[in-house]
This record gives sequence, C-alpha cells and structure tokens, in this order.
Amino acid sequence: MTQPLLSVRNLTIDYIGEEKDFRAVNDVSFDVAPGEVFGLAGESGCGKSTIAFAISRLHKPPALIRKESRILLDGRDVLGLNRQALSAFRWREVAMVFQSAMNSLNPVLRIETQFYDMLRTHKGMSRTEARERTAEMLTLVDIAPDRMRDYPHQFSGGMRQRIVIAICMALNPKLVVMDEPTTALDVVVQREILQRINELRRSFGFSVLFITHDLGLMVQFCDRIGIMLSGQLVEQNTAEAIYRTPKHDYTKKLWASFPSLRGGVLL
Amino acid sequence: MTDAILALDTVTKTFGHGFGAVHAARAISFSLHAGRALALVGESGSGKTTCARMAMREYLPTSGRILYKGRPVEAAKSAEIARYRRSVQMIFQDPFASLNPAHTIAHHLRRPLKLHRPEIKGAEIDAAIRELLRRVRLDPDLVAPKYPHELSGGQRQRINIARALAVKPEVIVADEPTSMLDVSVRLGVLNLLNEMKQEMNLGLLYITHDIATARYVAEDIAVMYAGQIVEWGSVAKVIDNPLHPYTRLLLSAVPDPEVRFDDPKARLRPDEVEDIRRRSAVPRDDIVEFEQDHFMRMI
Amino acid sequence: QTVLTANIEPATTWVRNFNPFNQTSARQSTLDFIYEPLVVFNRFDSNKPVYRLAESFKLSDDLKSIEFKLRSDLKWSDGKPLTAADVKFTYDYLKKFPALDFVSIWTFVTDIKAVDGQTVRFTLANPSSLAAEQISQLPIVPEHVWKDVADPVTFANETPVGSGPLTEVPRFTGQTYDQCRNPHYWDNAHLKVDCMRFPQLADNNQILTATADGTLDWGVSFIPDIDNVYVSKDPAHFHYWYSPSSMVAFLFNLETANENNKKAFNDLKFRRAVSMALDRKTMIEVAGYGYPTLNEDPGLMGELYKSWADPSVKADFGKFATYDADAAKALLDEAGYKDKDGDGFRDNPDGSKISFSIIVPNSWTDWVDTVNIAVEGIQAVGLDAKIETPEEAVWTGNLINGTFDAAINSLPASASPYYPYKRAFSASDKGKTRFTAQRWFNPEVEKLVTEFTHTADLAKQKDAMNKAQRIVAENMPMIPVFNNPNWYQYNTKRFSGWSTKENPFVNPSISRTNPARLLNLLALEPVK
Amino acid sequence: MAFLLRRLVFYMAAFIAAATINFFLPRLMPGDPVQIMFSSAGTELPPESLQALKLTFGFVDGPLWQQYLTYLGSIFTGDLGRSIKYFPLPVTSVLGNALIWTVGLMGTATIVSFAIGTFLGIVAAWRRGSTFDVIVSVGAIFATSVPAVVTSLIVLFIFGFTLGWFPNGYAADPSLDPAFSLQYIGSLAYHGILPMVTLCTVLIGGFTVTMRNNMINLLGEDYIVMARAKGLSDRHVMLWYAARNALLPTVSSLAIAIGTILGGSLVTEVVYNYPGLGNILYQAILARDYPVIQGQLLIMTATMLIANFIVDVSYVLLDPRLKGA
Amino acid sequence: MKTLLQNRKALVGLVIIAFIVLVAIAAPLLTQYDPAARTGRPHQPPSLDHILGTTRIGQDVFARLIYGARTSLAVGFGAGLLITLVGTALGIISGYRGGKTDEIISFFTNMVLVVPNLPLLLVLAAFIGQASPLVIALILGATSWAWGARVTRAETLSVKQKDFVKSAEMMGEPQWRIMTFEIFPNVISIVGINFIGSVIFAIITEATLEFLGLGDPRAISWGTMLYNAQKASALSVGAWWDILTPCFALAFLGIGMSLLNFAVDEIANPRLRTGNHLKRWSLLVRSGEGRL
Ligand SMILES: Nc1ncnc2c1ncn2[C@@H]1O[C@H](COP(=O)(O)OP(=O)(O)OP(=O)(O)O)[C@@H](O)[C@H]1O
Ligand SMILES: Nc1ncnc2c1ncn2[C@@H]1O[C@H](COP(=O)(O)OP(=O)(O)OP(=O)(O)O)[C@@H](O)[C@H]1O
Ligand SMILES: [Mg+2]
Ligand SMILES: [Mg+2]
Ligand code: NI
Repeated sequence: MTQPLLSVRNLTIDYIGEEKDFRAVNDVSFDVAPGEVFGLAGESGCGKSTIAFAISRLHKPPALIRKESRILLDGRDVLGLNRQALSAFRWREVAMVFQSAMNSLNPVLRIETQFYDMLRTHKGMSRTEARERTAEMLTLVDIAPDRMRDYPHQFSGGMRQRIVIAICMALNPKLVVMDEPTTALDVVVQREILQRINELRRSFGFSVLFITHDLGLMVQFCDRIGIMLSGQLVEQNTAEAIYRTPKHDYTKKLWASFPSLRGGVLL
Repeated sequence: MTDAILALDTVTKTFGHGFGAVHAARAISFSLHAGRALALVGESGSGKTTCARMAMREYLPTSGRILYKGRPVEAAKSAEIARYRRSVQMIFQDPFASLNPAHTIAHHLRRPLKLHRPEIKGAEIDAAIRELLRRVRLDPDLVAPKYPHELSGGQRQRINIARALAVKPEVIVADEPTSMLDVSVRLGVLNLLNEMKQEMNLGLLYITHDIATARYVAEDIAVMYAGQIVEWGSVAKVIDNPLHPYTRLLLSAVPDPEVRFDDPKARLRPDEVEDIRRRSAVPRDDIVEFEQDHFMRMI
Repeated sequence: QTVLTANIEPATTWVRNFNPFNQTSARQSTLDFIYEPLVVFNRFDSNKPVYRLAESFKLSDDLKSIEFKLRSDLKWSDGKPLTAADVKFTYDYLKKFPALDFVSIWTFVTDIKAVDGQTVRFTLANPSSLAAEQISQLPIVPEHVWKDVADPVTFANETPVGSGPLTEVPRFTGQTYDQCRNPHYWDNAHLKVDCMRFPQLADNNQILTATADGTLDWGVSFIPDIDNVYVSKDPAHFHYWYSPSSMVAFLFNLETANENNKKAFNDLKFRRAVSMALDRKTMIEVAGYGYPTLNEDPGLMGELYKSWADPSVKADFGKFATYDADAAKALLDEAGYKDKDGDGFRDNPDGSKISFSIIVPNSWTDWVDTVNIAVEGIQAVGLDAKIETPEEAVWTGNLINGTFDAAINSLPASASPYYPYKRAFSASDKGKTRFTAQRWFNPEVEKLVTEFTHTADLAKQKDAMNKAQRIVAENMPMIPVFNNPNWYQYNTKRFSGWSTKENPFVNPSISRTNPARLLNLLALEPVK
Repeated sequence: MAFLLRRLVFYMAAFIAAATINFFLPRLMPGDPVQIMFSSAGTELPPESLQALKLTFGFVDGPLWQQYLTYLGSIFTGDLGRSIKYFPLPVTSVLGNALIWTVGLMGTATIVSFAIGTFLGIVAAWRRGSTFDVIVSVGAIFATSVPAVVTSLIVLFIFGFTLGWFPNGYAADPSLDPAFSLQYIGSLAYHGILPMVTLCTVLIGGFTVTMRNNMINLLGEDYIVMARAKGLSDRHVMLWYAARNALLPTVSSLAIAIGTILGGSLVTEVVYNYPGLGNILYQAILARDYPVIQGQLLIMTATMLIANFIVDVSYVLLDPRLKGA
Repeated sequence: MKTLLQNRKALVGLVIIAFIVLVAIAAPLLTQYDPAARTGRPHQPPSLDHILGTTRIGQDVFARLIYGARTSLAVGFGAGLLITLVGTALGIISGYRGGKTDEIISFFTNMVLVVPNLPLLLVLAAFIGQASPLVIALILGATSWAWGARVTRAETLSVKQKDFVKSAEMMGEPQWRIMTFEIFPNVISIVGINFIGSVIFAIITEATLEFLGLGDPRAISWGTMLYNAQKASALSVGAWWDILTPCFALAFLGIGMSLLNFAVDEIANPRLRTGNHLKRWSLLVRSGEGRL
C-alpha cells in the first residue's frame, strides 16, 4: 500500500459534561489510501459523525480531541493547523457532505452565492469566474446551470444533495467525507447519487470517507470498511471480507438484522 | 381467501384544488385480511401515508369507499365509528413522537383499556397492562412505571404495539414502524409484528419504502408510485418477477452487497430513470392480471 | 430691552391662543396684559379702584345703572382708537355668543349704551354695589378685528390686537414665548418692562430647576421645602411671599342618601365635634409644607377677609373651629354618640351606624395628605371616617350632584366675602356648582347677601356681613381648615419694585384670577 | 402576494375594531369632560356659560350609533376634531407636532438599540460561554428586568440632578428657534441624550437576548457547519450565514416590540417631559381630553399596524422561502 | 424542579424572590410602624428610627416598602396567573381545534397584539378611575394575554402534529382530555415562560400605572411610593431615599424574576444553556489536555 492519504491515529474524542465526560470516540486508528473509498459503519450514536467532524476540525465546545490523537492528511498534521491554514485546508483538501445534506444549504442564499463565497475565499474568484465554475459543477451533477440563481427550497431533496456534492467537487479536494449522505432519500435517488459520486471519484481520483449504517449499501460502494461499536473501531477489512467473512460478533449481528430481498435474512 | 376486514375501494384523495392540487392517492383499492399482511411500498411522497390515514379515517377520501367487513364506513353512525376505531389501530413511524413524554408507560396502556375495554375494571387493569407488556417481550415491572424517554427506540416501538393491541383490534396499520430504529433492533420489532399477526389473527397494513422488509413480514405487496398502485400481488411473485418498470427500477436500486457499483450491470442510467418516472406518473386505469395473484397497471 | 421671565401656568407645550374669552386653553397672559380691564380693584388696599381703561365710573344712586368713562387717548395696539363703541361691541358680542360670557354678565346687566365716544352706560338687572367689579372682569376687544371673526369660540386670536401693556408677540414656540410692549399703550410711561418671557414648564421638577437657577423672575408655582430648595440658593435675591388665598374646608353632604349618616351630619354638635377633631396645624405643616394660612374662623372670614370679620363671632364660636380632640370627644359623648355595637366606632344616639368617606381628587396629593390627617383625627375621636380618592372629574361630579357623604372643598378668593357666601349658600345654585356641595341653605343668609349688594355703603355692607357670618358660624355648614397660599416667588436680581410682605401694596400673584398682577408689573423696574 | 393581501385585510379589520373600541371607551369614562376641563383650567364658570360651552364643543348626547358613524367617517377623512386641552388646535396638529418628537426619540433609540443589541447578541452567541457572553447575557437580564420608570428615574437622578450634566426637561433649548443650525441640532442631541439612554437601556436587553437565542438556535443548523467546513472565515459565517438568518425572526419580534417601545417611550417622555406622543397622551388622559385620547390611540394602533405590515413585507422580501407563497 | 435548582440563574432568581416573599409575609415582624400612618417628621433621612427615612408626610419608608412588596407580589402573581390562564387556554384551544375556532381566536389575539398595550391600559385605568391593585390586576389579565396565546398556539400546533396526539385521537380520547392531558403537559415550559414573563410584565405595569397617577393613591405599593415621591419632588429636594427605595426594590424583584425567566428558557431550550461543562472544557484546553 502506498502512503495513505488520510491517517487517523489514536483518535480519542470526549464530550465534556457538567461532571463526567462522555467518550464518543475511543482510540480509533485507520488509514484511507488515495482514491480509496473507506466506509465507517455502526449503530446510531457510536461516534461516526464525531470522527468525520474531527477530520475537518469542525468540532465546537464541549467536544475535545484528546492530545494523543493524530490526524494526518497527506502527511500534514491536521490537528496542528493554525486558524488560517485551517481555513485554507478545509474544503480544498477535505470537503464534506453532511448527514442531513437537505439542510446544509443556507435557505436564504442563492445557490450561486453559496458557490461563490467558497470560490472567492479559496481561489479569489470574481463573480463571473465563479459563475462559470458553478455552471461547470452543476452540469457535472445533472443540474441545469441556469438554475444557479434559485434558492435551495426550490429544489427537491435529491437535487439539493447533488448540489452539495457539486460544491464539494468544486475545489478538487483530496478527500470527501460523506456522513450518511443519502439517509433521507429513497433508494432510487440514493442509488443515482452514489453512482454519480462513484463516477466522479473515478475521474477526479479523490478518496471518500463514507459513513452510513446501511451495510449492504456500504459493501456495494466501499473498498474497505471499518465497523464501529460505541466509540471503538472493532473491525476493519476489505468490503468483500466484511461481507463474506465477518470476524467480530458485532459485525455478524449487524448482518443478521438485514432481511434479504430474496427472502429470509442475510447469512 | 377469507373475507376482507377492511378494504379500500377505488379511493382517491386530493389535497387542495385547482392549480395547486396534489393528487396524493388515485383510485386506490386494496383489502386487508385476518392473519395476513399487505405491504405498501413506494418512494417518498408516493401516497403511502395518505392511504394509511384514510384507512384510519383520519382523512376522508375525496372519492371512493372504505369498506369495513363489507359495509361502507363513510356513513356509519358514531357508535359504529367507535367500533371501527377500536378494530383498526395504528403504529406510528416515530417511536419518539408517538408516546407522550409527560405520561408513564402504564398510563399509555391504561387509557385505551379504560376507553375501550369497560369490562376490565379496577385491579384487573393493572394485570392487563402487565399482560400486554409481557406480550411484547418487555418486563412489566421494569417498564411500566417508566417514562418514554427512559426507553430505547425499540422498546418504545414495542410499547406502541402493546398499546395498539390493548383494544383487541382486528387490523393494525403500521406506517414505517422501523425506519427510525437502529438496524440491530429493527428485526426484533418486525418479528414481533409477524408473531402478533399470526397469534391474534390480525390484518396488517405494513407501509415501508424498504422492499426487503416488506418481503420479510408481508404476504401481499402493493407498489405505489405517484398516488397509484402500479403493481400488486403476492410478495414473492412481485419481487421475484417484477413487471412494471417502476417496480423493476425500485428493486434494482435496493442495496445489494452482491453487486458492486463498479459493476456495469448494476448501473442505472439517469435518462432511463427519468423516463420511467415520467411514464409511471401518468394516471391509467387499465390493469392486467399477469398471473394469479399478480397484477399490474399498464404503462 | 428688559425681559422679565415668568412662570404663569404649567404646560407641556404652548399653544398660540390669545382668545381672551377662552378660559381653558388661552394663554394665561392674555387678560390684563393684552386686554386691559376698565378698572382694577386692589384687594390688598381695601378694594380701592385703580382706573385703567376707564378714568372713572359712576354708579347711579339707585344702584341700577353704572357709567364708565374711558380715557380719551386710548388706542389699540394697531394704532386704531379705542372707543365706547368697542365696549358696546364687546358686550353685544357676548350676548350673541353666550359661550364666551365666562362670568354670565348678561344675567347681571340688561342693557348697554354708548353714551358718547368715551362713555358707556350699563343698565343692571338688579341693584348692585358690585357692578364695577363685575363688569371689569371682562376684556374689551376691538370691534374692527372681532366683527369679522366667524366662530369666536374656536378663534385662536394668534396675533392679538389689544389694549394692555404687552400685546406684541415677537416669538412663539412650543417651549417659550415672549409678549412685548404695546407701542400704543396709554400708560407706557409707567411700564419699565419691555417684554415678558414665558418658558414652558411642565412639572414640579422643571419648575424647580428654573426657579432655583434664577431663570425665573416671577413665579406662581408650588415649590416643596422652599427655603431649602429655593431661597437658600441666593438668599439676597430669591424671595417668596405666600398670602392667604382660597379657603379650604371640609363639609358634609346634609342631603346624603345614607340615612344614618344624614342624621349625624344634620346634627350641629356632630359637625362641631368633627371640626374640633381636625388637626389644622399638622395639615398645614405636614401636608402643606407650612405654606397655607391657618383658618379657624367658623364664619369663614379667616385671614383673607379679616377686615370683614366680626371678632365677637370668633369669640363665640371660634373654639368649634379649633383643634381640640378632648373637647370633640366630650361633645360627642354629650350628644349621645357612643359605640353601641362595640365595633370601636361611635354610633348614632339611636344606635344606627355612622360611617362615611371623605372624597378628595386623587391627583391632588397635598389634599389627599390633608384628608389623611383629618381622617386620623376623626378616627381618634371615635368616628368611622375613611378617605376615598376618585378622579378629579368624579369628585367634581359628586360634589355637584350630591352623591357623597363628606368631602374636602375650596372656595376661591375674592374681593370680599360676598362672593364666597353667594356661591356657597345660594339655594338656586344647588346641583349646579360644587360650591353648594354641603347643601346648607338659609333664607336669612341669602337675604343678607343680597342686601350686601344693594348698598354701596360700607358700614351697611359690614353690618349685613356680620349678621350673615354669625349665622354661618353658629351652624357650621363648612369646616374651614386653612387658606391656600397665593403662590408667589420673586427674584430681585434683575427687577425691583415687587409687592412684598413688607410692602404689600397689591396682590402679586401672577395667576390670571388676579387682575392686580397688572399693577405689580407696572411697579417693576429693572435693577441697574 | 396572497399572504400580504391577507395580512392587509386583517390590518384593516383590526384597525376598524380598534377604532370602535376607541370610540366606546371614553364614553364609559366617569366624570364630565367639560367640568374637568374647566376645573383643571382653574376657572369656575357660571352654570350658564358652561351649558353654552358644552353646546359649542359638541358635547350633546345624540343617538350613539349616529355619533359612531360620524366618528368613523371623520377617521377616514383624517379629521379627529379639536383638542380640549390645547384648544382650538385640531387633534391632528397636536399629535403631528408630538409625533415628530416621538419618532425622533423613539426611532433613533429603536434603531440604535436594535443595532447595538443585535450586534451584542450576535457576538455573544458566537462566543458562547466566553466572558463576553457572560457579561452581555447578565447585562441583558438586568437591562430587561428593570422597569422603564425605574431606569428613567435613576438616570435622571444621577445625571440630571446629582451630577447636573444634562438638562432634565425639554427637547431642545427653548431659547433657540428650530433651525437647521449646528447649534439647534446640538441642543436637540444634548436634550435627547438622557431619554435616549434610558430608552436604549430599556430596549437593548430584549434585542440582545432575542438575537442571541435565535443565533444559538441557528448555530446548530447544518448549513452553518457546512459554511465552516467550506473554509469560510469566521466573520463571514457569523455575519452572512448565522446573523443574516437569525435576523429574520428578530425582525418579526421587532414588530411586537413596537408596543413595548411605545410604552417605554411613554414613561420616558413623562419622566423627562419630552413633548412627544406619550406625554401628550398622558396629559390628555389627565385632562380628559377625549379627542386627543382617541386620536392618540388611533395613531398608536395605526403605527403598530403599519410597523407590523412593514415587517411582514420585509419578511417576505428577506426570506426567499416566502416569496412564492 | 431539580433542573431548576441546578441552574445557577434559577437559583439566584429563586433566592431573590423567596427573599422578597418572606420579607412581605414577615412585614409586621420586621417593622413596628404602620405603613399608612405618619410616624415621623416629613422627609427624614435614613436613621436608626427610620432605617430608610420617611416620606413627604412622615410615613416610614421601610414599612411602606415591605408592606408594598405584598401588593406588588400579589398583583404580579395574580395578574400573571390570570394572563397565563387565559393565554394558555385560548392558545391551546385555538391551536388544537383549528378551523373557525382558530380563526376567530387568532383574529382577536392578533388584534390585541397590535393595540399598544400600555397606552390602552392607561386609558382603561383612567376610565375606571382610582384603579385599586386588584382592578389593575384584572385589567392586566384582560388585556395582556395575547402574546401568551400566540406562543402557546404555535407550540400547540407543533405538539398537535406529534404522533402521540394522533394516537390519542384515534384512541377516541375526548377533546378536552387531549387538550388538558396530552397537549398541556407538553407546552408546560412555554406556559412557564409565559407565566414568569407575565408576572414581570404585571409588576412593571402596575408600578408604571401607579407612578403615572392612575392607581389608587392610598394603596400601599411600590408604584404609589414612586408616585408620591415623584409628586413630592423627592429628587429635587434631595430626598433620594424616598424615590430610590422603591426603584431599587422594583429593579431587584425584576432581576429575580428575569433570572428565573432566563433559566426556564434555558431549561425549555437546552441549546441556550451555557453550563459548567464549557468552563471545564476551557480548563482542559488550556491545560493542553486536548483541542478542538
Ligand atoms: N454536543 C454533544 N455533547 C455531548 N454528547 C454528544 C454531542 N454530540 C454527540 N454526542 C454523543 O456522542 C456520541 C456519538 O455521536 P455521533 O453523532 O458521532 O454518532 P453517529 O455515529 O454519527 O450516530 P448517527 O448514526 O445517529 O449519526 C453519541 O452518543 C452522542 O450522544
Ligand atoms: N395534509 C396534506 N396536505 C397537502 N398535501 C399533502 C398532505 N399530506 C400529504 N400530502 C401530499 O400528498 C403526497 C403523498 O404524501 P404521503 O405522505 O402519503 O407520502 P408517503 O408515501 O407516505 O411518503 P413518505 O415515504 O415520505 O412518508 C405528497 O406529495 C404530500 O406532499
Ligand atoms: Mg451521525
Ligand atoms: Mg409517509
Ligand atoms: Ni404572492
């Protein structure tokens, strides 16, 4: 394996409480290779989003990334970035699609503006330049560029999700973190979107950190998968292996709870 | 097959009127039978919940009839409506919102007993509550005095089931009862529903967008799109041999660990998808019976 | 140019209205200063006439008519001559617009005639020795201006054409206005003040500030703790002099609807006892900051009309108007007012309950305090008295309509006790004004009051008044407690010549009910 | 559009209803206005001229419905009658004069405190839990909890009386004529400072708290997190994502606040003798100046309605989600 | 209740209010003076005899203050209760029933909301004349419920959407039961905020009305204390104790109530809470234990 793009080492994150702290992520280590899709699966509340947030350093108090934690992107220490470097790092290196991407567009700003402010911050683009780039990106996700002057509420959920993906791609990031990007959508739309991401990944070569609790979907999409259980990474392996030969009891239990389309339960 | 307990007969529901009207349900017909489950599947906004609500008499249909044991309920007198209410119970999607955070579990179960089972009195009520909780595999001593927020999602959904069972219903309408639950507890709830259906000879209307679970609990299935049922019949026949392009599309999009995305076979073509959507949304009333217990709306 | 700053009325904003007939919202500097009276009677100098527009007047011997002779060189402030025709016009005008007639002069006179350019003759409805005073209350307005006024009631007369010393209004804003010398004033030689300035002062705090920092030369305000707050700021120049003015008295409604109370109220001994239960000195000291003048005269003369008082009346009945709680109790005991039901309060001799409230307007705090002190005293002698504080309008209405038990009330100050007697004891006024609120009427008193006006002979007038006051004192229909002060502060820094306590040549109050303010103004001279 | 139209209909109905209440209220008032009018003027009129005056002032008891119709008619022609206290000024000009002062004082105070309060709220919410936040939050609690009467009296006591730094009355130096001169405007400002400070103190806390709460609620929204993830500067996120959106509900609270502001300015005007609407209303009530009271309530209600309508409109303009509705 | 006591703001607020309530109850024990009686020389500065001085006519300011607390509290809580009762009832009914009922109630609510409150109260108080504290409480209750009704309605609308209400309806629960047992407990925090807000409003408004001279001057309350002090030009004559005492009392009570208000707000909306954990967090960050 070549040098990993993302390397997470001993990541430990606490939510500081009034008296007691809550350890949401406990000593998690994993790598994501360039161009790879790495999946994080696990039940609700096991700490998946907390990891995703840590990678872009998006946490706010009372989240606390413990000092032993290391996050390296392309060999750079993400946790050591100062404010300016962080600002430049975000989105240009790591872009993110959120759990409820439906709501991750500002309802009172035009789509165009939400592209523009990011493009201006990172690339110093003018309005016209930004508009060109926006059109380009929207086409990429099958949205008519002339709709860039619309507001988010004028799009359907799936379209909004694709717009967010377009915004993600605009700076050619090295890593895209996707935190349950399709949970709120129905299967057909979900499929369309993931398929599109897959194609984009092929052509742009970015890595994806993919988070969901739908194991079936994950196996379809990911190269490697990590299974989380209450803050800890209990198993990580190739998708194939996780599907065919799960090792950890918890992984097995997860598989057991999926009814199969073909009748009965998987496994 | 036995006589239907509850049947929707070419029921239509339109919200609003004129230009902005939404046709949430168009000429919907289906029936529920004792001991059998009908799964209603379809994408978001296809009109599943609307059908459920009409079955619950929460909405009155714009046109068409709802038959209870063969008799239309629209014109029913209040006593009959009360009886109908009792025999048709609902389990909600969101286990967090369907229990009043201000009341204990015992209270949630006591109300339906008091309202609809006047024959149970005094101390018997407590016994009945314990019995109900045991039925849904919960420890009565532990759970009864608790408040909803002290329970997990799966437990809460069980309480919902217990509450629905409290009045001894004939039909249960379950609107995506597991979509808000963690994967690991989903199956438990579905299993419970299955058991209840068999033990108590209930008719079950199971609404979901997850075709896989539909197959797991239901004998019959109806696929909805844009307010119409596009294909219906026995679960195995429809899933194993889908006819309607929309059903096919739906099935092909279901995550399948056997098929990776990179596999060109699995690929959905966006233009095709659009085309299917467009064509399936057109209201049609010609229906073909493809084989026994397997129908399809023409496209 | 010498400017004298005066506070004449509280206001939130000045409205330019110099209609002399408007008694509610015209500027109070309109009468006397813009429209000079025919004659001013100096109450502080035996009510002597000081001739202004008129150079003389003559009352006919039968007191049935009066003739005024105007000065010959009179001019309106626009230069047009002021003649008897203007006087006649004014009175005819009042007849035409009765709403303007704020003293009901046309119930008093029956006819007016311009005898010649300088002379007018009024025919009176009844013989009256007070004709000149009555008639002088009204302003004379220029015919050439007013004849064209369509609706004189709503007319604001913004640029007045007048006859008085200060008719010109060079500056008028909501916050301040100046009233300056009339170039055609007949008495300009005596007038040393070029302008009067009236700053708008809305409340005590503002007035206090303006007074204490020496802005005001002439003030009419109530100032709490005046020695400290005002005089001490500049003892050499800041002065005040509070001479007695309107009389404040408690009264019982003799026709009250409450039968039990009515029995007691109509008992003279009860009224006397209540009167003796009133701690008048405390009222003055505490409620009135010591400003009012004590009034212990059951004949209602007090300090204000002391020249009219019959000393024997005071000697005979004065004790009933003096605070003496023990005497009050003794009198009540004697009259049979004992606590029969054991509720701690005295009852009627027949055992029925006495319980009454004294009404006082709720925003008149000094009166509220006064009544509180009264209630303390009355309760101390064992009577069930309470205070009730309705809105001013309600209080007035109650007094007029007689829908109350007991009240505090006032009688305005006048040139002679004739006026308060006339107002308070005229049976024909019952239910029309608040002055007859006690509803005590006495034919003898009314006759004496009429007699008073039917003679011009001072001795005869005094005689009538003596008789009347004895009857009143004997019956005690009103229980006087004090006389309100004539509010008057003056500042000798810029002007001298003020009427003072030491040299009280004229009533110095600048309030519009005092026409003699004109004389005070004319006496002023700028300090060099 | 339909939304605004509906609101407009509501406002019309509300206005007529308010006008109706307005008509009947004074008629229930005890006491004879003419009587009080003269007793407050310190004059005792003979009964005869009192009657004549009553007639002239139109205090005749016609049938109520007729009076009501005339009244409604007069509202719509803008003729509110003449003031009794400031006779013979028409009510409209009495109120018109006062309106300028109130709008000046209240308007400035509202804008200033809205701006400052909103700003403090934004920053406090952004730096949640910091010392700044603590100070601002506690300060806001204090400011909102102290009644306007108390604030104005204390401010007046300290700066007007004890220190004597500021005048304790008037809207401008009375010796100056209103003009566009530096001196006059300076005097206006000088006289306006204390009432302004008082009003601002009373108002600012509310705006701060509203804004802070709205912001905090918004900061949890996904689009804020996304904006941060996009690498936008903190300031950009704070102002263009959080504050801008949080401003929407704040603006609507502004409309309701207008009532409070009117109330607060009433008290302030009375305490500082500021010649504004509030003071006029107060004086009118004391003097039982019906026409002014009626006109005043009408104006205040109309102001509220207009303010609400403006807020409705701006809401529609500011929030694209409502545009199509 | 427990959460309330854990909140520091709530605790301070409760302590303040409890203190005032206790003082009001224990008034006769704390002073030997009759608050209405003249017990000293006019305008005496604070001394051992009169610890907060005397009023213009020689009443003991301290006695008036502590007896006045009774009135302020009674009016505040009485009117607050009334306002909340009316507002909650109307809000829940209009929110739950919807349709015509809602339209009518909402119309009135919005109407009352757009009529400026204080001026209206002023006029009402003047018309009623000599408004005793009880009357003030009543008119406050009658005119000030609209805000509460509006927020309760909004909250009801969202609660009504919750499945447990649907479920109760399907169960065949009677409407009144749904409103009182299903909806009311779930809007209780809004009702609480409304109540405390109304109490603050009532206390302030009563004081304001009385200060403006529209109350009963004989009432012993903080508002009339202000009124009398202002009438006696206490500020100008330097009798600061006469006017500042009720001022500070009102401010004190106001702060107590506000603290409580904010605390309830925070409890109802946990996002607003800035608790101890943030302090602990910054401590940990500063000691290098971790970072964001
Ligand atoms: N701000 C916070 N304060 C305290 N605890 C928190 C906070 N945010 C999250 N947590 C806790 O941290 C744990 C991990 O949360 P996280 O959001 O990472 O879960 P997740 O795996 O993404 O779950 P889901 O699948 O539901 O999105 C949860 O138990 C949650 O309760
Ligand atoms: N009360 C209503 N008023 C207006 N339109 C409604 C209403 N309820 C549902 N609709 C519309 O009717 C259509 C069908 O809605 P329905 O809730 O039945 O869909 P669904 O299949 O249950 O979707 P989901 O899977 O998201 O629950 C949708 O377009 C929806 O917007
Ligand atoms: Mg998550
Ligand atoms: Mg649904
Ligand atoms: Ni429109």
